[in-house]
Formats: sequence, structure tokens, C-alpha cells
Amino acid sequence: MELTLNHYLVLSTLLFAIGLIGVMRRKNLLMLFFATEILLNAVNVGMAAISHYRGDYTGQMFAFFIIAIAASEVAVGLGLLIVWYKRTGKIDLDQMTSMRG
Amino acid sequence: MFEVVAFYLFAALTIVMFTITVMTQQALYALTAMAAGMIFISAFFFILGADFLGAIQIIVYTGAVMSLYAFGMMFFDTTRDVVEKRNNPRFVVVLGGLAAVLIVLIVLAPIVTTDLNAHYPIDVSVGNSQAIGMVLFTKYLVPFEVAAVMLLVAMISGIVLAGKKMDKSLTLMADEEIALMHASSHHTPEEGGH
Amino acid sequence: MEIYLYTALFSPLIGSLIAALFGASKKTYFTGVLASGLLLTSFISSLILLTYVMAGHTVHVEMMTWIATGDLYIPFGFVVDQVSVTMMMVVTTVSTVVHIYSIGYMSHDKGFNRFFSYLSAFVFSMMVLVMSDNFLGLFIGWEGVGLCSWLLIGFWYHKESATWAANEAFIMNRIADLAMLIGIFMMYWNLGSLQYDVVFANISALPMPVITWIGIFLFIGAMGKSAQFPLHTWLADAMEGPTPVSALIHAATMVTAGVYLVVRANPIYSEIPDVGNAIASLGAFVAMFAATMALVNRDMKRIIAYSTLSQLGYMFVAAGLGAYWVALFHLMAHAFFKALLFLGAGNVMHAMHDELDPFKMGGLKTSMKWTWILMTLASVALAGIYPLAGFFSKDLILEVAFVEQHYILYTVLLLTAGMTAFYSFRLIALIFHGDKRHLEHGIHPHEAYTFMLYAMAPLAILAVIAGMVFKTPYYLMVTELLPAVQYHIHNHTTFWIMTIGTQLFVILAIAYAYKKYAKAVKVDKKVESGFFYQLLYNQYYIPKIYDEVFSKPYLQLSKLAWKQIDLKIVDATVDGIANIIYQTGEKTHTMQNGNLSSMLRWMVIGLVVLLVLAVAFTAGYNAVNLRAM
Amino acid sequence: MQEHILSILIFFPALAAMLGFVVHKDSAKAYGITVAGIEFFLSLWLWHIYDPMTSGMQFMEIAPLVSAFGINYMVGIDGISLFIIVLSAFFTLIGILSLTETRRVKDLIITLLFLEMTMIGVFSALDAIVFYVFWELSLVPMLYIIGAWGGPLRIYASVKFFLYTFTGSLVMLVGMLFMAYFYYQATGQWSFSLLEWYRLILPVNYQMWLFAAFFLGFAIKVPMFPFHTWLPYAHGQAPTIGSVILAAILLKMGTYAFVRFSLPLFPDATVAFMFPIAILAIIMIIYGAMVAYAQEDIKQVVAYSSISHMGVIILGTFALNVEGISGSVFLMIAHGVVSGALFLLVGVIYDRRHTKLMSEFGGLASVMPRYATIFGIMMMASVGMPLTINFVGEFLSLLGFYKQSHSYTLVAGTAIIVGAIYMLSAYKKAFFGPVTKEENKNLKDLNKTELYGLVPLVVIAIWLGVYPKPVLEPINNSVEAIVQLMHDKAQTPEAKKRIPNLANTGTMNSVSEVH
Repeated sequence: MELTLNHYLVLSTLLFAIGLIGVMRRKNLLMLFFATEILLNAVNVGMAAISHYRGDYTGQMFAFFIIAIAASEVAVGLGLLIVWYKRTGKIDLDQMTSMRG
Repeated sequence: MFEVVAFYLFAALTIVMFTITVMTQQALYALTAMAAGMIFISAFFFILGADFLGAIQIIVYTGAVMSLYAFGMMFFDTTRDVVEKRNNPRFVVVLGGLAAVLIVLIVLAPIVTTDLNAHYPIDVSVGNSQAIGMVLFTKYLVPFEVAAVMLLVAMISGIVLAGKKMDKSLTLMADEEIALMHASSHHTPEEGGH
Repeated sequence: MEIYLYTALFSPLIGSLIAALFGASKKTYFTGVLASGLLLTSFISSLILLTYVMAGHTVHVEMMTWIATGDLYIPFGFVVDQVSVTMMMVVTTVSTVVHIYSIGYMSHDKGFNRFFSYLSAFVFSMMVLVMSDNFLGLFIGWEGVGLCSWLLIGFWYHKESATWAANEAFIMNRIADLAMLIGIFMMYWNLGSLQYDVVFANISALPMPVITWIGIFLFIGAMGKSAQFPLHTWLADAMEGPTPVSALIHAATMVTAGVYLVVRANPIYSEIPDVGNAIASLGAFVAMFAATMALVNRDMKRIIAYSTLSQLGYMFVAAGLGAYWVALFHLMAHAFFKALLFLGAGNVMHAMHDELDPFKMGGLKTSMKWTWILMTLASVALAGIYPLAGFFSKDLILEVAFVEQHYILYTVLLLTAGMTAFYSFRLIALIFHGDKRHLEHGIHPHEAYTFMLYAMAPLAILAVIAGMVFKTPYYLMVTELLPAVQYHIHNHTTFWIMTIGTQLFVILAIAYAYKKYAKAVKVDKKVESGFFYQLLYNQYYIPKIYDEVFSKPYLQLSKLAWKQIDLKIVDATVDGIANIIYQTGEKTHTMQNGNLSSMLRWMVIGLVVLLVLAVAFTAGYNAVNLRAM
Repeated sequence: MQEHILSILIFFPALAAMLGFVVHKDSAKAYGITVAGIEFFLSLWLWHIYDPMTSGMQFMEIAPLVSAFGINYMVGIDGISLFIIVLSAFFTLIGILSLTETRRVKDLIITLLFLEMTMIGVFSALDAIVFYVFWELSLVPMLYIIGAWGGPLRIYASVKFFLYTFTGSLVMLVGMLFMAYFYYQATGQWSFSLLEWYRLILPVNYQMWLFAAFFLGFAIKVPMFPFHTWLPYAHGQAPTIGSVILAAILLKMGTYAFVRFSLPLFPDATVAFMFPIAILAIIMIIYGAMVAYAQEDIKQVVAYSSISHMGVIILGTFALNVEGISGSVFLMIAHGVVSGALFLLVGVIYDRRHTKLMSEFGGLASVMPRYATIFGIMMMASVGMPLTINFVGEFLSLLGFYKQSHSYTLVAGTAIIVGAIYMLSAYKKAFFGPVTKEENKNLKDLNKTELYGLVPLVVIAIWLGVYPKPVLEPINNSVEAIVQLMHDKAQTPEAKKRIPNLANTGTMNSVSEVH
């Protein structure tokens, strides 16, 4: 039995689905961040796999940049989170309704 | 054969870990599970021959990102259970699954039918890290620099956002002073916390 | 000769424009005199042209291009030939007389200058109508006289009835004008030109239905201008205008334009005798129809108007039967005596302070001797008593009908001749004979200005001699252009029986009218409340029917179109669409509840939808491609 | 200067308008008159140097804007656009001359000058994108004029005007993009140049769709039934000057665009849609006239009369022969002059009485004779009296369409009847009868300023009615070129038959046509 690209893509999809479920069910902002990390990692697995099976570095490059972006996101996101927590004492999504249209 | 076994093993582990991350009530569990998941992910990178990426994965996620989260959790006092209002969990699962299946369909369709040409073919004569470096610093130089600047900006902004009142050191202050400071502020963490 | 043509044509325009300059200023006799003088110039020029045409020449000029686009080429071209010169003479003669008369008649009116401006403008339009050498030029004049008629009927614009009548006349004429335009379109697309000579030269080559339709449409146009049934109601209402206007426009000239058109287009109508018969039948019907209405009417001017209508019917009978020169001849003779009759009526109106009901007059022959004489003369001429003009022209039409073996038409026309005599002399008797009923209303009549009477004199002379003197030379001249057909009843006995019989019949009718109305007026209540009397008195209820069937529903429908359809359906639909969009926004903005979690959920739903679409379309696209392969 | 005359005409008013911001507000009107006067004389000069014998585009200017997609700044005029440009310049001048508005005059004049730029831009643009830009830009000043100086419902009216026309033109833009795409597919190059597009022969089913897309944009602008409801509101609420420009020029954009785009680009589709559009035009004529008859507000009468007249213009355009199209182009100018004058006249009485309800008037003929005279002349022109400007256009339009259909023309010809009905009854209500209202007894007749605006219009209305040749001849030459182009491009036998071929027959021989 040989590993094919499809194995990795299915895995990537499963992980992505887990991430999506997390994104939808989490109300705690910090937990939401975790879920987004899962999404990003799921994609990264796919990228790396395609890169490997197609013999092209572009996929790895993308994964690389995605990691960089994920890191920045966490830095800024946590910063904002802290500010928010200082203001309101809560990080519950249901209470953040100042964007009501 | 070894690769196949490794793949299934790590796949199972990763899925379990991430599921725990998403489902658990305990923030600490979630954090730990995710850190583990990240490391398992890097295993795939190694299997796929992307050594450099695997290393980066471990360093950045488990090293930097996870410690950031850990600090953040200390700040938020998340030792207690995360209580969440649930509405229609089945809907959530179905939606997530559907999206995933569709993505796979779309991604696979062109790969199955057509033959893609490599822009930057993998050169087996040199090591992965070296090859990555070659590509990264030639073709992707500008994006790389931009990413670097972005990280810097993120760092600064993180400090600025989170670091207000950092000039006051709680360890050097008397308890009364701390209480006074908290009382003067309307929205103290303790109010929401306890 | 061209200079005379232009003089004849443009003098009235110059008079009109100069009078218009003083339109808003105070009354000055100068404008009236000037306009009359210019018309006299026009008359003299026409006279010179007449002698020229009598000598067998014609004048044809092309002044300048008017409309030229594509293959269409329409110049301002004018032609003076045997037909148009007849009309020119009629128009200039009557209008000169009417102008001079109006100086006296309108002397107390504030709008004196304005009146002359309009009146001269009318003469100009009429000249354009008769002199143009193409159908669109004729149409200019056609609409121009319509405009002037509108202005002049509504001259006393503060009167509701006058402005209403003006609008009615204009709109009714417009209905007919549309048909005329259609006729013009047909001619252009079938013959490529609107010049008389080109059209007439090629008309016979067209297929029969096309000629028939052209003939029908042109005649409908003529029906409007000449107030033939069913477009006749405006003429009686047009009597709201000043009386000289009635004399000039609604008796002598404009209303005869329809006859002129048929005569002018005789090469077309010669091709389609069936249409000609229809025209003749309609003419006979109108002659009778109008005469019956005149029998009982109680408005002096309306009676004369109906008599005009009736006489127009006669002319159409002649024209329809192909006796074009007879129609034109009766047109001319009629213009003279009918204008005279109207001007006389104008004198009476002045004397009676604008009273129009002859039953409130009576015995005026003592105070208005000359007017009495002139009007009687005109009535005799109208009745067709030998040797006045009417005898030669009107009885000729009877002969035409007889010779052409249209005995029904003949009978109708003969009966109408009797009625004509009756109502004409009913009017004379009521006005000039019998008791002075007007004294009850405190009116003391006086004769008109002397110069007004002098102005009427030429018409009186023409009414007397036009038939006797002009008939033969006129026949010789006009048949250069029109079909030369002599209408003689070859059997002498028949001829004499007919002539004398007609004369006797007419004289009897006159005598009856005198007997019934000259002494004392007895009002027979029983007759007056009878159905026929009421029917005639109410003009067969046609104005009422038009009002109920056309005017009111049109207004209702218009209001409906605006208030219901436009505002409630068309506009509401548009606003409705806008509202739906707006409401959609209003409703869905609750989606934006600011809750990040639900937004994320929406985002995922959107993602799924997009993905489904992408998959579906890709699959569909592939399926199509595969099939194509 | 000659070769840049069009650019000067387009951008001079805009530049002057920008300079206008620094002009003191008391001298704004004088400044506006000067600028509009110079512009008008430039347009007259343009007419003077225009060669009436040439049928093609003249004074062309091309400057690349986005070369990759073939978008160029490209302007040029032919006989069809020339007179509408002159008319635009003329009406801006007349409008500013007879301005009686007192609120924020400076802003109004600057807006008008901007509007002038967009109008001349639309009529001289030969590049679809440039055309579209000016087309949409023209909405902005108009929106501002209605919204800032209008009546009580001005916001509703201006928003309706804007959204309605904007929606239509968006669809038109899509059509333009598709057209360019088809051009790209056919030739491998992008081009938005109208002249290039003319050379493209599209498959008939494409023509149908594109025609429909363009049609929506143009039809709303015209406005054709049932897209007309923005017009009464816009006219009802707009200040006099806004109504004048709207009726005289802006509405003509739609009909002009039909002649410029729809006909030569999609001849087969035009023929296919001819009768449906003719039915719409007939509805416009009769329905517009009926609704006009029912109005109580004299300005609305004139507004709905515009719809009725625009119906005749549409009918003439879709006659697809030289007579009809020339007539409709001429009628565009004629209707511009006449309806512009009528709106000015309504403005005169509104200034005096601050009402437009006819029931408030009555007997004005005796109080204001000069006003009544000029109104009467213009009304008769509107009714289509021969020897006035409208007659030539209406006659030719109807004559042209008669070639296509007899019965339709007969129905459409009722325009001359129903037109007379509403106009005469409106005139009767306002001007005839006794003076009943106390306020009307001492109304002042036209003053000098108003006469300056109106007398030239009267002169034109009669001059071009008597001697239309100077205008009709250049129009005719350009229209012939378009008709020939349409005939050559036509593919379906139906279209070949409906659109006459001018090349063979030359001048129609009167006898040869006879069977």
C-alpha cells in the first residue's frame, strides 16, 4: 500500500473540518484562536503534501508564510484580547455585540 | 511500509488531539492537546521530506505560539471550566463536514484530471533546508521580507496593546496599593473572574 | 407675373405682422386700414393673375426648399392655374370686403388690432392653401387656417363658450388632418413625390386599392375642414366668433377648402368613381341633414351656419359625381351670397346688441332698410331664384345629379332646396317683418355705418350677377384644367319642367315661410314638444352624444390613466421594487447582530453555498464539454 | 485650435466652473453668462467650420487612456451630434441668462457649467467608456440641482431620478463590456471605440441580448413607458432651470444613443425589436397625452407632453429609413427648443405666483398679453403646427414609420389629435376665461430678462420651421451613412428588406417604384 496525495488531502480535510467545528462552537475567544490554529495547520499539511507529490517548492513556501502569518496573528490577537479583557473582564463572544448592524 | 504506519499513527493522534482541543471544557487540556497536535503535525512534514518546515513548525508553534497562549491563559485565569452555551451542535458538525468534503472535491478535481507542471522543481541533490533557502531568498525574497516586517509589526503591536501599565510592577507594590488600583479601575479582571 | 404672385401671397402676411406689432397696444384705425389696403393689393394682383390665366397661361414658381431629406423633397412652390386662381379671387374678394367691413364692426372692440392681425394671417394661410403646388404646402395652409380659425373663434377669450368652441373646432379638424397626413404618406411612399403634377401624372399606374385608400384618406381630411358629417358639430359652435369671421372663414373660404381639395385632386378621384359616389351620397345626406336642423333653430347665426353646411353638401355632391367645375362654381357663388348673408347678420347683431334669437327681433326693415335689402338679396340667391347666382350654380348641381342618373340624390337635393328656401326666409321674415318684439327688451336698433354697407355692395352685386355673367367664361377657363363636361338635359320638355318645377317649389316654400312668420309669431306648443321638433332642435342630439361618448369618457379615462395606472400601477411597481430591496436590507440586518459567533456561522454557510455552486457548475461545465467532444 | 475644438468645448466649461469657485458671489451670474456665451460662440464656430457635405466623423481627437484594454479618449462629431451640442451650449446660456433663482446662485452656476461639460461630452464621445463616464457624470449635477434647489419633495424626486437612471445605465455598462469582449474574441484586440465596433458583425442572438442591455439604459433615460415615472417627479420638483435642461438636453441622450449605438451596432436586433418598441412608443404617445390631459399642474402637463413627444422621436428612430431617422433627430432638437421654452414659460408664472396649478390661473391672456402670445406660439409649435420647428420633425418621423407599418402609423398619428387636446385645454384653463383670482389681476407681463431668454427660442422655433435646411442637411448626410451601414451589416432577410439600400437606388425614381 502506497501513500498517495489523497491520503494527505483527506487528512487535511478532516483536520480542517475539526477546525471549522471549533470555530463554530467555541464562544470563548481564546478557544476560538485555538480553532483557527487548527485550520491553518490543516491547510499546511495539505500544502506540504502537494509540494511533495508534485515536486515543487511553492507549496512549502506557502506553508512557510502561513506559519509566519499565524504567528503574527497570535501576537496581535492576544494583544487585543488582553486589552479587551482589561476593559470588560470577559472574553465571551456572545457579549461582543458592539458591531450590531 | 514504515511511512504508511507512521502516517496512520500520526493521523489518528493528530485527529484525537485536535478533537480534544475543540471539544474539551478545560482550557488547560485544550492548550496541551493543541501543543501535542502541533508536534504531531510536524511529523507529517518530516514524512513528506520537508525537514525545514517540520523544524519551523515545532519551533514556532510549540516554542513561540504555545508559550504565548500559555502566558495569555495565565492572564485570563482559565483554570476553571469553560462554560459555553451550545446551540444545535449537530448543525455545526454537518456544516463543517460538508465544507470539508466540498473542499476536497474541488482541490482534487484538477489534480486528478490534469497534469500540473512544477515551477520550482525539488532538487534532490541538495538538502531540504538548503533548497528552501535557495528558493526563499531568490524567488520569494520580497514576500519573505514583507513577512519579516509583518512579524515585527505584530510584535510591536502586541507589546503596545497588551503592555499598558507595564511600568507598574505588581511585585514591588504593597497589597493595599494593588487593591486601590483595582478599585479605581471599573473593569478589573477580578470582577469578571470571581 | 411672379411678382404678382408673391404680392398676392405675401401682402396679407405683411398686414398681419404689422397689425401684430400693435397687437397689445391700443386700438388704432391705422392697422385696420393698412391690413385692408394690403388685401386690396392682394386682390388686384390676383385680378391681374386672373387675366393672365384667362389668356391661357399658368404661373408656377418654386420659392425655396422647405424639407429635403432622404428622397423626400418638398419646396415652397406655388402655382397659379385655373383652379387656384378661382380660389384666389374668391378669397381675396371676400376677405377684402370683410376687412373693410370689420373696421366698422370691430370699432368698439378692445382687441381691434389683434383681430386684424389674425384675420390677415388667415387670408395668408388660405392663400398658401390654394396656391401651393404640392400636398404638404396645401397642408401648411390647411393647418394655418385651422390655427387662425382657432384664434378667431376664441377671439373673445373671456367667454367660456367661445374658447370651448375654438378648441372643439381645432381638435375636430385635427382628427381629419390625421387622415389627410396618412393620405400624404401613402402618396409619398407610392409615388415618391408630393408635387401635384408628379402625383397626378402617375396616379393611374398605382394599384386600385392604393388609389382608393388615398382618395378615402384625403376625403376624410376634407370632411373635417368642410364640416361634413360626422365631423360637423364644430361649425355651428364656431359661430361664437365675431360675425365677420363667420362670414369669411366659416362660410366663404375655409370650410370650402375641403371642396377645393377634392377638386384639386380630381385626377385621383376620377380613378375611383365608387369613392366619388360615396362622397356624393354623403354630400346629399349632409345637405338634407343640415337643412333639417336649420328649420327649427333659434339662433340666427347657427341657422346660416347650417345653411352653409347644407350648401357644402351640394358642392360635395357635384365633386363626387365628377362635376368638378360645377362644384367650384357653386363654391364661388356661394361664397359671395353667404358672406353677404353673414355680414348682414352682423349688422343685425350690432343693432340688437348681440342678440341672436330671431324670435326676439322683428320689424327691423324700417330701421335697417339696406341691411334688409342686402340680406333678402342674399337669401334669394341662396334659394336659387332666377336670375341670381344660386340659380345657376345650385340648380346646375341638381341637373348634374339628374344627368348622372342619381335620382335619389336628385330627390334629396330638390327637397333640400325647398327647405333651404324655407329656413332662409323664415329668418328674413322673423327678423325684418312682423312685430317689433325687440322693443320689449328695450333695444332701439340702428343701421350700420354707411361704409360697411358700401363694403357689402360688391358682394351684393356679385351675388346677383355671378351666375348669369360668369358662367360661360368661367366654364371656358376652368375646363382647361378640369374635365370639361357639360350637363344638359337633352330633352327640352324635361328641362323646362324641371326648371320651372324647381322654381315653383322654391317659391312656394318662400311663400309658406312668409305666411307663417311674417305677421305674428304663433308658437305651436304641440309641435315644439313633439319628438321630431326636439330632435332637430337638439341637432339630433349629436353634440350631446359626442360629449357623452367621447369627451367625457376621454377625460375619465385620462384621469384613470393618471391616478390609477400611472401612480398606482406603473409608479407603484417601481417603488415596490425599490421597497422590496430596502425591506430585504431592513429584515436581514438582524443577521448582523454583532455576535461574532453567529457571523462565523454565516460565514461557513456562505462558504458551503459557494462551494456547492462551484462544484455544481464545474460538473455542469464538464458535462457540456464532454458532450461537445 | 480647430483640431482641438471638441476638447475645448468639453473642458472649457468645467475649467471655468472650477475657477468659478473663486469668483465673488455677486458677480457669479455675469461670470456664468460670459462663460456660457463664449462656449455658445465656440459651438457656433464649430457649426461654421463643420463640413455639411461629409457624412463621417469630424474633428476627431484620440488620446490613449488604458491602452491595454483599448480605452481611448476619443471624440468626434457628425451631423447628428453637432446640433445637439449647439443646443446644449445654447440652453446653458439661455438658462443662465433667464435665471431667477436667488438662493446660492454661485453654486447653481458652477453646477450648470459642470453639467454642460458632461452634456457635450456625451454627445461627442466616440469611445464607449468615455461615453459612459460622461453619461453617468451628467447625473451628478442634475441630482444636485434637483436636490438642492427643488420643491418640497426634492429629496424623493432626486433620489428616484438618480437610482432609476443609474440602474439602467449599469445594465448598459454590462452590455458595453460584453460588446468589447466580443470584439476581443473576434479580432484578438480590445477596443471600446465606437467606430471599430461599427465594423463588427455580430451573430443575431448576441445582438438580441446586447440590444436588450443597451435598450434598458437608453429607455430609462428617454424615458420610455413603463420606465417613465421618474420624469414627472423630477420635473415637478426641479427648479425651472433644471427642468429646462432636463427636458431640452438630458432626455435627448437616450434617443441620441439609440441612433448612435443600438441602430448601427445591432441592425438585425433593431429590426426584430422594431414592432415591440413601436408599440411602446405608441403607448407613450397616447398614454402620455392622456395623462397630460388629466393633470392639474401646468408643469406636469409639459412634463407628460415630453413623454408623448419622445414617443414620436422613438418611432421615427425605429423607422430605419433616412426620412424617419432624420426626422427623429430633427425632432430631438425641435422638442428641445419647444419643451425648454415651455418650461421657461412655466417658470415665469411660478416666479410670480408660486403655484403651478392651472385652477389658480385663468384669464392670464388679458393680464399678461405678451406672455400669452409667446406661450401660444410655443404651444402651437408643440402641437406641431406647420412652419414651426416641431412639425418638420413629427412629419418626417411619422412619414418614415409609415414605410414600415401603415396601421401603427395611423395609431401613432393620433399624436397630433391628443396633443392638441391636452395643450389646448391647458391653455384654455390658464389663459382664457375671466380673471377670477384677485392675485392675478395685477401680474406683471414679461420683463426684459425673461424676454432675453424667450425671444431667441421663438425665433428659432419659427426659423427652423420655415427653413430647416441648414440643420436638416447635415443630419441627412450623416443619417444616410448610418442607414447604409445598417443595411450592409444586416444579416437576416427581414432586416435587409426593412432597411433601405441607398447605394443602389440613389434617388428614388418616382415611376420605377410604381408597379
